[in-house]
Amino acid sequence: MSDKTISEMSEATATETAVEDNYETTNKGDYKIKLEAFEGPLDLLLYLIKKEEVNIYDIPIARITEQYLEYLTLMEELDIAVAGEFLVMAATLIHIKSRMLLPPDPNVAPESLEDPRQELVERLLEHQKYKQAASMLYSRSEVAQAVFTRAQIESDTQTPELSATVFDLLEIFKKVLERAKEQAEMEIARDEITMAEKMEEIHSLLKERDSLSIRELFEKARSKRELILTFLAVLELVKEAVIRLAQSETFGDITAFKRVAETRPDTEEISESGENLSQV
Amino acid sequence: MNLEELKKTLEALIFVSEEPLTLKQIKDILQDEDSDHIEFALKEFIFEFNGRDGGLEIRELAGGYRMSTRPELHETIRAFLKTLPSARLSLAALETLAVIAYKQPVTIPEIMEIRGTRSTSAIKTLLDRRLITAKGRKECVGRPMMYGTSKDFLIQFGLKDLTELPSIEDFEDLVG
Amino acid sequence: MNLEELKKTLEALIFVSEEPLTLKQIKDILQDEDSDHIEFALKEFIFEFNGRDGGLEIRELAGGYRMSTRPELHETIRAFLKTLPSARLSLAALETLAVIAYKQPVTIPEIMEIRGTRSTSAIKTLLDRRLITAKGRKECVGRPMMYGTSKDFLIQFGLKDLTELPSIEDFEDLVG
Repeated sequence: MSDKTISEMSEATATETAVEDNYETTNKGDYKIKLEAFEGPLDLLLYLIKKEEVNIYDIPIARITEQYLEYLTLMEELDIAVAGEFLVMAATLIHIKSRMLLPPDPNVAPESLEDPRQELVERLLEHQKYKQAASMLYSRSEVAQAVFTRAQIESDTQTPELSATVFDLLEIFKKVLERAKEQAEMEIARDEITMAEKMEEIHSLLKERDSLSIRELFEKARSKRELILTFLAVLELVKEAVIRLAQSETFGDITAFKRVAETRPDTEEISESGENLSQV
Repeated sequence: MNLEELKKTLEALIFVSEEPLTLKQIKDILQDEDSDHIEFALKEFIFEFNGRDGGLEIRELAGGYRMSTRPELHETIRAFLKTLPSARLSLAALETLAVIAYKQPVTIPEIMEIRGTRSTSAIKTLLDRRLITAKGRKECVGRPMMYGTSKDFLIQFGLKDLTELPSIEDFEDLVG
Repeated sequence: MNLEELKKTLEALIFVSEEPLTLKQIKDILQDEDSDHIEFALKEFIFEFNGRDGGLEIRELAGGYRMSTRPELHETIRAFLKTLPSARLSLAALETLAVIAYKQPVTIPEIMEIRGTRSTSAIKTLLDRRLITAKGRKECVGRPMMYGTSKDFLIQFGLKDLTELPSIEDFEDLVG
């Protein structure tokens, strides 16, 4: 991979690229941009290894751990949210460091001793490979973008294939569901009536006839909101002594009467509290 | 630009141009080139390109130059165009297909309920394209026909079976 | 069809096809022609067409053949079409794409493991750009979706097929 390609790449995605240069800057703003640039803990570690010019196969774990933790502190000072994976890596580094400090087990032959850094080094090398591969893909796409295909011709419009993917289907399905929800909300909004209107409605209904079934009133409500409004309007009318409510039997239908009308003697009068209404 | 470079450039420009490419357009792009030089190169390029007797030719059309296939090959080309999958699905059809894929088996009234619009012509398109198929009748008033996706749907979308359809949860992982 | 007619037909078909034209498509259209004869004519046609050193060339791409302009002419053509190169993928998206290209079919947790970080927004970008596609579900707990590269990936990165990608092991020596 040529250096040119990689440097072009950093230019192209400057804010996201783990930087190679000028880390010694003292400007906090610059620091912030660059620290946010680390894609993850592996990126940060690779940067530190490169900066300290240490051998990836023989990482001075104490030094690198110290530097790593310094960067995390710096990130916190700069109010950069430190993602969980950075902390997991910090714990891993500290664990490796402590294992390195332990004296080697005298019962194990020196050549079969496992290096505590082994697993981390493998992950770093693997990660590094994919960074190189990304760089290769980048240069390939640059070349591929330099060639052009013919303009649209007449036959094209007749031939386009079914180009939707399963992910498009899912996106479309989600949009349909959202639209259905919005539509339902809009319908409720359109029907919105005020409590005054509801009271007026009950009032005028009682002008036409002497009594009114409360259940009938509730059944007319087309939304939860209207149901509540109906309930409140009835209570308000009771309070204002415009109507009175009567129930012929417990759990039976409640009827509203105009105040002027005669109370039938055999019905139990319900007080204005409306407590019994909750049983309707 | 030497003559050969100029001819190459003309070939590429005529190829990518949406409309027949006019001499004026060519001169505008190649401002640094001598006008006579361009005209000479263009003549020579067309003479050579058409002289190859290949499948394509440069034709003068509507005051410009266009690359197109030779008329004697049109029968084969028409036959080829017919083998390509037919027209792209409209958004209405795609929406209907999405609802059917995720809600199957589902009836036309149920689809209407979700989409908020009539879907009958979209359903006809999907049936014609064999992307959906009837899945029996629903045991309710009117016993409406239920629809689901077909085997062709799976093939077309590269799915082994319906469980491979990405779910809303799969997607939540992605945005989360 | 004699060889010359066949070559002419191939030129016209490759030109007309919107997507890279595969050998299978060619053989399906030219059913009456001998398969070897077609392959021979195709090779000869490409050799001759590209040998002209004109402004166009035939390239093998995504399992088929496509006619396009020569890369060295890109500046003039871009100036003429007034197009901008499509937005570059971020480094995060490119790295994620690299992992998917080499490890496919691969799940999101597996990608995370290699990159050491969450890659969900990068995956969303790659799906939106149609560079990756669903490749079924992994038969393990939770049956997570698996991802792989698409045909558009091959086209946009100028690849004949996936085997044209350099081996991931080749990058190892560059480290350290």
